[in-house]
This record gives sequence, C-alpha cells and structure tokens, in this order.
Amino acid sequence: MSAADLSPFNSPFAAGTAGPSVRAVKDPFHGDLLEVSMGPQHPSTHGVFRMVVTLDGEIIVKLKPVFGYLHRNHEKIAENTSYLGSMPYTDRLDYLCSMTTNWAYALAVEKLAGQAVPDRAQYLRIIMAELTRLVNHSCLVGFLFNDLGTSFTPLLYAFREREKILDLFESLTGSRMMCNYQRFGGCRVDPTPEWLAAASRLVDNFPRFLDEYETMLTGNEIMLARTQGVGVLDAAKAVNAGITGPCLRASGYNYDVRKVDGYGFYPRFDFRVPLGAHGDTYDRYMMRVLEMRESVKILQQAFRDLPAGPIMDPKSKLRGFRPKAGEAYGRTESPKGELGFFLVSDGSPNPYRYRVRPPTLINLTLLEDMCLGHTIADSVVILGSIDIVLGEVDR
Amino acid sequence: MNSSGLSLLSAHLPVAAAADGLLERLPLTLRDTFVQWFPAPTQWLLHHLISIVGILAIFGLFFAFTTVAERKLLGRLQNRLGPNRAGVPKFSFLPFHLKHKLFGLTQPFADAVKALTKEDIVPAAADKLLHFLAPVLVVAFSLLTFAVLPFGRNLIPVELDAALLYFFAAGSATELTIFMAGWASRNKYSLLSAMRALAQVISYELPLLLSVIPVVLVAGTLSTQEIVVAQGFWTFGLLPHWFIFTPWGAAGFLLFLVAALAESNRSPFDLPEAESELIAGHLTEYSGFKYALFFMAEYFGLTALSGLGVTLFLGGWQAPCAFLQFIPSYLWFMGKLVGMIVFFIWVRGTLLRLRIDQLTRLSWQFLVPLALINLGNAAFWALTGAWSGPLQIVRWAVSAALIVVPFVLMGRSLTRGQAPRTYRYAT
Amino acid sequence: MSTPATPSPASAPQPFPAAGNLSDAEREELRRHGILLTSLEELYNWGRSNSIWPLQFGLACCAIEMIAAATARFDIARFGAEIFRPSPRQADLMIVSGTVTKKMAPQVVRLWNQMPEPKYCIAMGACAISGGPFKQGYNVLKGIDRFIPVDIYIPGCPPRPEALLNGLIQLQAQIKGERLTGPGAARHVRSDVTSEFPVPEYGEHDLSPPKNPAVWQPAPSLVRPTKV
Amino acid sequence: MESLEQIRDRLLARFPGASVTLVINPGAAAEHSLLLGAAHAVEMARFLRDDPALQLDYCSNATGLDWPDKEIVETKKLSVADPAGGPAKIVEEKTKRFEPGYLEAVYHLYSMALRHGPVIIRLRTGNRTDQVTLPSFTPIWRSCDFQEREIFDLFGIVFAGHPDLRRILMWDEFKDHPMRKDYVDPDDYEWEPTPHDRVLERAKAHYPVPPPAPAAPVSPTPEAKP
Amino acid sequence: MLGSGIIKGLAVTAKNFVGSYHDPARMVTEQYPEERPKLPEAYRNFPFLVTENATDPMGTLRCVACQICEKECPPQCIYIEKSKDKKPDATGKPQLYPAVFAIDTSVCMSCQICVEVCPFDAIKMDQVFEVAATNRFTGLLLNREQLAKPNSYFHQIHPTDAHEVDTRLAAERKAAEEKAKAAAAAKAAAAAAKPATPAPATATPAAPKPAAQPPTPPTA
Repeated sequence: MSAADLSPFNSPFAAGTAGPSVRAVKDPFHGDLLEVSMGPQHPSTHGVFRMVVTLDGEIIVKLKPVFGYLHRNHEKIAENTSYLGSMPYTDRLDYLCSMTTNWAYALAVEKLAGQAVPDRAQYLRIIMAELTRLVNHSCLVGFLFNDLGTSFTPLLYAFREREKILDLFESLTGSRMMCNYQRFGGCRVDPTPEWLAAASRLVDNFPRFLDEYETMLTGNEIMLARTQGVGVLDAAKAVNAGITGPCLRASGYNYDVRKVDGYGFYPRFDFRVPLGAHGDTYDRYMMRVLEMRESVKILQQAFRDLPAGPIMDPKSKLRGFRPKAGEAYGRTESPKGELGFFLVSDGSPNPYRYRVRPPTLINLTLLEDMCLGHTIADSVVILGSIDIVLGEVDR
Repeated sequence: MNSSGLSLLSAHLPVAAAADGLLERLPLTLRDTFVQWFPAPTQWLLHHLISIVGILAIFGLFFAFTTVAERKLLGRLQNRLGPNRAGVPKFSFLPFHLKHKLFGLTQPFADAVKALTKEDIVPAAADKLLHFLAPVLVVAFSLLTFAVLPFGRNLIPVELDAALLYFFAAGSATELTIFMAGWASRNKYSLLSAMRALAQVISYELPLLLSVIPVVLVAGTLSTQEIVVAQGFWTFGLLPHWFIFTPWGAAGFLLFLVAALAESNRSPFDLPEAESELIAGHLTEYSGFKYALFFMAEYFGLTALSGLGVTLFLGGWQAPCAFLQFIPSYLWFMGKLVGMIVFFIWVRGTLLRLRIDQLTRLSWQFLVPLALINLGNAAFWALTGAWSGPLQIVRWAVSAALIVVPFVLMGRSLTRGQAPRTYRYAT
Repeated sequence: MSTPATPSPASAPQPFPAAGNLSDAEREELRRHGILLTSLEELYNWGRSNSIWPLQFGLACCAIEMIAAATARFDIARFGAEIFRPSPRQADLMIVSGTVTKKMAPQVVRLWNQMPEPKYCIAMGACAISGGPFKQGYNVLKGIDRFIPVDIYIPGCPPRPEALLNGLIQLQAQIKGERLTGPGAARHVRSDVTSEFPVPEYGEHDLSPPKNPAVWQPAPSLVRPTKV
Repeated sequence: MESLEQIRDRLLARFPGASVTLVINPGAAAEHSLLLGAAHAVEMARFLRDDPALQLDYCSNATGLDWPDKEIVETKKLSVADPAGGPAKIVEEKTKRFEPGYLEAVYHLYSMALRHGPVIIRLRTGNRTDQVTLPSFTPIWRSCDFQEREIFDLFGIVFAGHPDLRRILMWDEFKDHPMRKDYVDPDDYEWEPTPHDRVLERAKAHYPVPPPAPAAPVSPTPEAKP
Repeated sequence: MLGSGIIKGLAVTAKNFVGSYHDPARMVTEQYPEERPKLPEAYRNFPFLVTENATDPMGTLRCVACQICEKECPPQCIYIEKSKDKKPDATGKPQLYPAVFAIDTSVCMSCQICVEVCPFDAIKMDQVFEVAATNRFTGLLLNREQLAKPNSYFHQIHPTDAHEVDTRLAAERKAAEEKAKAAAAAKAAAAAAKPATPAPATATPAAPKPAAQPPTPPTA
C-alpha cells in the first residue's frame, strides 16, 4: 500500500506531497489490518457521523467517512416551502449557531431580491452572529476536550457560559437554540436597552472565563502532547480542498469572509484575524480561543456604536414574498467556515433550487489525509478540532 | 532526626502502648469475644473468616460511598450538585415513609439493585468461559490485595514478611483479567482495549515497583506493618517522620501516584476504558452484574493502591502529630485513604487522557529513569543517616538536588518542542 | 407469598399508593400480591427508577439539549441519570434525541436490540416522535415508534432541558408503578412480549419494511377522511 | 478581476474548439455565469485555476440543478382577413414546442490568493435520462469531491474522472435521485392528522373507506374523541 | 517545568469546587421540579388560541378561520375547518369561526410564524413545556378546546405583547364602531331621504393589521 493508492487525486498538491504519513507496510512482522467502524453511534463522532477506519495496531492506514445518517432533506423541503418558511429550518441546519445560519440565508435572499437592510438591523445581526460565535467556539472547545478524555469538566464550564448567552437569546427571540431571528430585510424583534445592557455585561465578563479556561487547559502538558503536531494540515492543500474558517486559518492562510467580502457592516469594525503557523490540532484549538477574544472586541464596538432606528426594511413583506427569477449565492463566515446559500428563483413563492454550501462537510474532505499515520485516539481529536455539526454536514 | 532504621523500634513501642486504648483495640476485642464462643479447633478459621467478612463489608460499603462521592465531587468540580434525590424506597407495608432524600447517599444502592437485576447479555460470538471468568477474577484479584494492608495498629489481615511482593503479584493480575475480558468479548473495541491494557501493565509495573523500592531500602523490610512502624516518629511531637516528607520520599510518592493512576486505569491513564475513543473498551460487551463487578474491581484496586500509598509514604495508620494518637489508628488510615481517593477524583475531574505511545514513552523515558535515580537517592539517604547538625542541611540539599535536577532536565527533554505558542494576526 | 388469584384491573399503571394511606381497594390489591412480593417490587422499582443510565446517543439538535440537561444548570445527575453509557449493554434508557433518518433507523433498532432488559425509550423532540418539521422528507422516518416501542414522548423542537427532566420524572413514576406479576406486569417480565425487533433493511426506494405493524398502531379514528 | 466576457474570450482564444457561453442572470444579484462545453471543461477549469490573472484556486460551491422536460405553449396572434370582407379577425394560434430537459452542475469559483470572485461556471448534460455524464472537477479542486458525490447521489449526474463516485447521503441500494423535480417520495402518509395541500393529496390514499350507509356520517375529528 | 500546567489546571478545578459552596456563579444548578425555570416573557413553545372570554371559550375565539396560519406553517402542523355559519366576533361583526382547529404538537417546531402572519392576533405562543405524553396519537394532537386559552392567560404570560394587542384591538373596535355609527347615521339619513329603498346593512370589515408589519418588540 503506498501513498499514491490512498490519494488518487492528481492535483499538483497531491502529487509527491501526498502528505499522509502512511507507513509503507513492507516489514515481514506485519500483521493483519483491523477494520473498525466508528459510528454512527459513537461518543466522539459529534452526532451520527461514521468513520470506517482501517487500523494497523492503533495506527490508521485508511479512513473513509460515511455520511447521510442525518440527511433530513432540508434542501428538498425548502424547495416546497415558501422563502420565509425555510427560515426556521435554517435554525436546525447548524443547530449550535442558528443566528449565523439565519443570517447567511437572509443574506442570500436579500441578494436574490435586492433588498436593503437598515443600519440597526445590521448591527444587531453582527451582535447576534458574534454571540453565536462565542457559543459555538466555547462548545467546540468543550467537546474537543471531551474527545481528549476529560471527564466533561471543560465541557461543562463551556456550557455554563453558553447557558448565559442562550438566556439572552431566549429572552430576545423566545427560544434557546432555534432563534428564528433574522428576516429578509431586517430582524424580527428589537432588543430593549435592558437586554443590551445585560448582553454588554456578559460580553465584558467573557474574557475572564476565557482566561480561567486557558489557565486550566492551554498550558496543560498532556494537552500539548496530545495536540501539537497532530493532524497537520498543509495550507495549499487546504485551499484546494476548500477548507475554510478557523481550520484554514490555523494553517496560516489568511482568508476570512468577514474581511474578504465585507458583508454586513463588518468593514466598520476593528478586529483582527488570528493566524496559525503549524496547522495542527493545537493551532485549530487556539484559533477558536483567539477568535473568541476578537469576537468580544467586535461585540464591545457593536454595543458602543449601535444606532437607533428601524429594524426592518419598510419595503419588505412577510407573506407573499416572490423574488424575481434569477439566482444568487450569498456566503458568510459562520463559526465553522464559509457558509453559503445558493438560491435559484423562478418567480414563484418557493425557491426553485435551494442549496446550502455546508462548511463542515467540505472541511471533512481532508479528514483522511489528516488522520493517516496517527492513532485512533488522535482521529477523534482531529475530527473534534475540525468542528463538525451533523445537521449541516448531512442537511 | 533519625528515621532510618528499626533500631529505635523499641523506643517507639511504649508510645504505642500508651495509645493502645480501648477504641484502638475495639475491633480485635469484638472479634475475639465472638470467636471465643466457638470450639477451639475452629477458632483460627473463624478468626480469618471474620477478617474477610469485615473487609468485604467495610470496603464494600466504602466502594459504594466512593462511587457516590465521586459523582458528587465531580459534580461540585463542575459547578453542579450531583446525585441528591435517591432517598429511600417507599414500602407500602410500613406506616410511614421517609420523605427526606438523604442527600442522595443511597444512590449506590439504587444502582446496585438495578445492576443486579439487569439482563445479562453474553454475545453469541464471545468466548463464554473467559467472558464469565474475567469479572469474577478481576474482583478476586483486587480483593486479594487487601490482605496485606495494615489498616490499624493491630489490624492487618495477614502479616506477611514479603507483603509488598504479594501485593504486586496480586495487583498486576487484574490487568490480565482486562485482557481476558477484552479478548473474550469478540468486539473490536474490546480487543483494542485489551492490547492497550497489556501495553500499560508492561509499562507501569516497573515504575510502580521502582517507586516503592526506596521505601524498602530505607525501612529495610518488605513487611507493610513494619514500614508503617518505621514512620512513627515526630520531631517535637508535631512533624511526622513520614517518608513523603523526605526528598526521595516525595519523589517516590509522586512516581507512585502516577504509576498507581496508570495501574488502576484512572484518568489520565484510563486508556483501556477510553470512553471517547473505544466506547467502553473491555467493558463494551458487559452488562448488568458483570459490568458492576468490573466497576467494583476498579474501585477496589484504586482503594488498595491508595491504601498502599498511604502505608508506604503517608505513615500508614500513624497520627500526624504525637498528641493526636488518642484517635484510633484505623481512623487515621481511613482518613488518609479518603484523602487519596479524593485526590484521584480531583485528578479525574481535571486532566485529559494520554495517548498510548505517550503513555509508554512517559513510563520508559521518564518514570523509570527517574525512579532509578530516586533509588540511588534513597541509598544516599540511608547511608547518610548518621549525619547531624549542619550536615543535615547538606544531606537534605543534596538529596533534593538529586531528584529535582533530573526531574527538570528529563521533563524538558520529554516535552521538547511542545510549548504554548504565540500567534500572529492579520488585520 | 400469594399469587394473584383474580386478574387485577387492567388499567394503566397507577402511581403506587402513598404509604399508610391506603384505600380499601388498594389494601385488597396489596393482600392479593402478598406483602413480600410487593415490598420486593417496591425495592426493585425504587432501584431502577433512581438509576436510569441513558445511552450516550445523540442524533441531532435535541442531542444538544440532552447534553445541556446533563450540564451544570439542569444537572440530570440529581436523578442519578448522568452516567451516559456509550455502550448499549450498560444502558437502561434510550433517549432518541433528534431526527431519525431512514439511513439511521436500522442502527437505532439494532442499538435498541442490544440493550439489556429492562429498557425504556424516550422520544425526545418532534423529529423523534413523528419526523417533526422534517417529516415530509424522503429520508426521514416519521417517528421512531414505527420500529420500537416508545414509553414517553416529549414534544418540542427542541424541548427545553427541563422538559426532558419532566419526561424523566414521568418515566420514573411509570417504573415505580410497574408490576412484576399478573396481567398488568411490566413489559420485560412477560414472556409474550418480545424485546427484540426486526431490523429494517435498506430497500431500493424506502426501508423494507417501512414500519413494524406490530409496534406502530395509530388510532385510525383520528385520521381525517375529509377536508373541506 | 476581469469581466466574464473577457474570461470567455480568453478561454475561446486558448481553447479554439471549445464552447463557452455567457449565461445571463436576470435577478437582482446579477451573478452571470459561463456555460462550458463538457468536452473541454477540464482543461478550461485547469486554466481558470492556474491562470496567473485569475487564480481561481478555490471552488466554494458545487451543486446540481434539475430542469425537467418542458412543453412550452407559444401563442401567436395572427390577423386573418375576413373573407366576408369585414374587419380582420385576430386568431390565436397555439404551437406546442417540446424543450428537452437537462441536468446542470454549477460551480462557484473564488480566488483565495487574489481575493476575488465569484466566477460561476456551469455544465449541462444532454438530457435527463441517458446522457448524464459530465467531467469531474475533483482532480482540479478537491473540494468538489464530496459535493460531486452529492450531486451524483441526489441528481444522478455521473462525473467521469471522479476517484470515488459512490452515493454519499443515501444508502448504496437506493435507486432514485431524490432532488430531481419528478421524484416521488415513498408513501408513508398513513398518519396525517393535520393534512392540507400536497400532504392531503398523499394522505387521502390512506383514508379509510367511508361507510356506505349515509346514515350518521360521523366525521371523526379530535373533538369526537373521549 | 513539567507539571506546572497540570497543577494550574488542578488549581482551577479546585477553585471551582470551593466556589461551588459559596459562589452562586459557580453553582448554577436549578433544581428543576422544585425550582421552576424563570421563563422570559418572549419564551415560546406551542401555539394557543386566544379567546376573549374565559366563560365561553368556544364562542369568543378571536380566530376567524382565515387559514393563513395553516398555509404558512412550515411543517404543516395546523388543521382548520371553517364553520358553515357565522358568529358575531368581539366587535359584534358576524365572522366565520373554526369548526375544527387542531395542532399536532408532535410536529410543531415552535417557529412562531403562525403568530407573525396572523392578522387577527388570534394565535399566540404558549409557555407550557411540561407536555410529555405516553401516547402520541391521543396525547399530542391538540384540538380547539385544548388550544383555547383566555386573554387573561395571554396577559399573564406575555404582558407587554398582550397589552399592546389589546390597545390596538380596542382602537380598531372603536374605529369600527364609529364607522358603523357613521354608516348607521348615513343610512338613517338615506332612509329619511329615500324611505322606499332599504339599504343593505353591510358592516365594514375592521381593517386587519397589515401582514407585513413585523411584530412590535416587547419593550419591557
């Protein structure tokens, strides 16, 4: 078995550098390979993901991801539902960050219909998106440590902070997870000054939690040993495979849709994009932590500058929304990567084609390359550091 | 300041006799009174049977409350309450019902009732005999180790001269039963876990033994009871002469802790039962009571190893201060044991798991050399037992340096290339 | 120990009467069962109801709320149910938390078959109950009760963690009311009720069979024959 | 970035035999696209990726579209002179035209290096039944790997040159392509207590046969339950 | 030094352990069945139908069976059958009413779109979440009687929203009355002018709330 067998891609990046540190299995003492099917019910596959892993001892020599166990036909259902009716479904796409998914969909529909969004709504969207980023990243880090073998403690600390943000979401939108907050041309409800004050307080206190979290874990020797140098992702290969989000930036490639497209009012905000150097699991973990710190900065600016005004474009309609025939692709930087919605309208109240570009599915493209040569224990950690959510992978 | 030999044992004895109060002798008195009712030829048997029943009862209960303590303490570590609503069952033939939930302390009994009555599943492809034997043997072996632990001044089930050897012989057999369980289950996860367990037992028996040898060297005996007796001194009646309060002892205790964590498959070395990777490892195919037996054996093993650590390094049943000797020795032992267990729970609530290659590397590249150096350190300590005055300070300094310098150097080489990083930003 | 001579009323399991506060009928019931058996039953049910270990098995969105129920704020551990076992062999309760797709359904049934008796199933959230918002999807199973029996249905999308705890409390009450003998005996002690269910197979267009008629019996009177 | 017309012209200049058409998007987004002929598509895609001025190194989104066969009814108004000499009558003449359907694969390309995009390219199959093979772009952009498998699974476009073309979301035994517009989903509408529209149509097949006797036509509704 | 990171971690967990005894921020458990969750006003779970009058819930439903919510409901969990006759609504105007109104809570995804599109403020979101059932067929399909809840209940769970709705409805009612009065006066005048032709008594429908208007946020 050679590297070429495992990587049949003749892209310039695959040739020669096929990266995977697969051991050439030639030695006479070599035994049989063991095929283990991890998932769809496995504690560390973050849902119903399945990996068919071929092991040599504990070393992975082949890994095939199997999808579709949560393929709930979001796209087909959306083609039979009105544009508005799909909004609550987008909550359930990436169920950890409903607000950003809402926004991505609203963005695509606004692009399709050429709708404007008032300033206050733009700010509110950024507030919600960055709060969601805090939720997502803190959960991810907690789950990652669970994969690394902690007894839930970091996860529970992360969820403790998450609950505070969910309380905010709940008091604003009425639901903890499924916010259904964005509308085409604005947002659904306007937060009260008390809500904004509470959110601002929470955001100001958030770095304290992060500091404690980092004290607990970032310098931990076991954590360093388990993550540094594990699952290295080469930047050029990552670009070719369409890896986006923190995973790409951990490899040192500076590409953040918030900066590149400047959608929403992001160009008005002063924030930095952290970049890794090694592209390993540790970098991917740290990208999340540093992004949370940047999100806090964005949120503080947003609370400071939030303008008064309407939250809905007066021209927008709730019912009977029929965009002109045409198509549009809107993409945003969701906490997991580039989340895009491709919509084709034929002038009817339902989209003719509704396509979600799921960042996590495409980020899994290189899972095998990242895992090869590592142990089975590393594979769950690498998978955890990619940050998948099955609702989005399978849709 | 002389703690190196048994030469002072005789000087120690009067103190012990003074503290040998009624409470101290209570368990023995009870046993003897009971045994006297029976004909003389059977008395030796009863004598031992009572010891066995006593250990089973006490440590059975101890196990039960360890599980609930673990759940509650982990809960507290994680900012939650943990089990607190079990209460007592409501019996309709009783005219009253205790509404109080008893802080959930009856939780383990509920778990026991459930586990006992749960359906027992043996996979069709499993090796039926081994599948059955593994849980039985694991409990048996882990219980055997209790035989040589001195629970109190007069409480030791079997007084063996080579108690330590016996302890390790019985203790390491539990890992073999894990292999049995993993092999017999015919499950791929179990098999992987079995291989891990074997790698672990090979790697960690050595540092565990090596961390204990300095104690043997200094105390000059393999008998656990005599090792405890050798620690029964106090400077000014306040500072106990436990082995942990010497440089080599502290290092040995740390090594022992790490190796004991690995030996008892506790986090961060719970690789055979790695939940996030191998489902439940060797336990994947065990249900009901068999699973409970494994669970029990794990805690028995933990308790026994903690007991050994207490015996060897923490002065066993000795009181920390001379004037506290009026408290019965077995209570001191249990107190220290509880302290050890709480520490293990604390570690479990904090740390993450090592990988199998890192686990073995930690053992062979770090723990084993360090334990060997510590052995030399202990030898130095034993040889310089006669130093006094300012030389004492030299003795302490040299001994401390002998262990700290290698620790730092080897620690650095072990973690070479691994450090927290700084990151650049794009704006 | 006396065995019941006459069949006890085949009513829904009722919570056990408060101790010392028995009505005549309940006393009669108690006498028929025998005090030893009743006490054993009570001890057994107390133990099981306070030690419900769920299977660590998350399907979709509801799984996050299930995890949230185990976290500090809601703390399912108070009920002794925080030990989420990843292996079905040690689990007592399957919380079907999320959309069961047709691709996943055989695995869910297999997991259920692998769990030892006594076992219980909570369908958490709209999707697990009926397919929920995704029920019109071609790959979505319209309710897990098409293949395995469900004890408690918790609607909501997703249900709050408190709703899950509420369902758990209901399940505890149900377990406490279970009988070991007699016609109203619990599922797992009866010989005429199977605890294993056929695993559906992947077909060319759908699962085959698409439902298990022995398990799934909707009330036909509620299907609307007309629509104005 | 160059305009799409420029790109088209450069492509045509570079690949003389190829067909490249500009597809205009009438919507508000005005994201126009290039329709590439399948024969030279791979070379053109590689050119788009490697060309220093474009460097479209990142294929963000690849998806399928189904355009079913259409019968287009065109109405022509003809004025026919009245033979009786009256005013000319306007007669509507209807012509039916059959437009064959096709499947389409759409790729959204961006340049991460130069930070521009999107350039949208499309490929079309000959029809929806037997000529459904398109060249795979996975060797060019590996991000197309799972997405092309998904298109194969849900739309039934066969990608020649894909290294691992299997179903990805549905199981392997599955025969249909569910995202096509003419897909009929399995009939499991036995229990639909709140049916309307499409669901009602499907659910009606499972309704119990109404009692033949007209007496007491009880329509069982939830109100009727105990 | 090796081990410093581990010791720091142990210190953090120890801090949390100690904090769980005195710091409410580090002991966040709410003991659910005894301690009720503090639901925010905006919290939504399943829809209910608002009735004006608690004593005659079926007679005073605000719902006029317009079936907009049925059409807009994304998972199609609402079922409405229009009545054959008309009943006077709160303003005294004869309106249709739902003969059958059922919501399948086993399907409902609590998205609130029915509330947003309802022009009559007839359907609102409830906050009851303890709805677990043992039979999904009979326990989770809610009919008209189970769904109807009085306006006072609406006031209780969403005070801000309810107040605003009531103010708006009162204004509409007043406008309708004035219009009716004006119409009656005009009719009387017309009747006085032309007593032979009886004018049909057409009540002007109360102008419903514009559908496109987003629900006004609670400003508590």
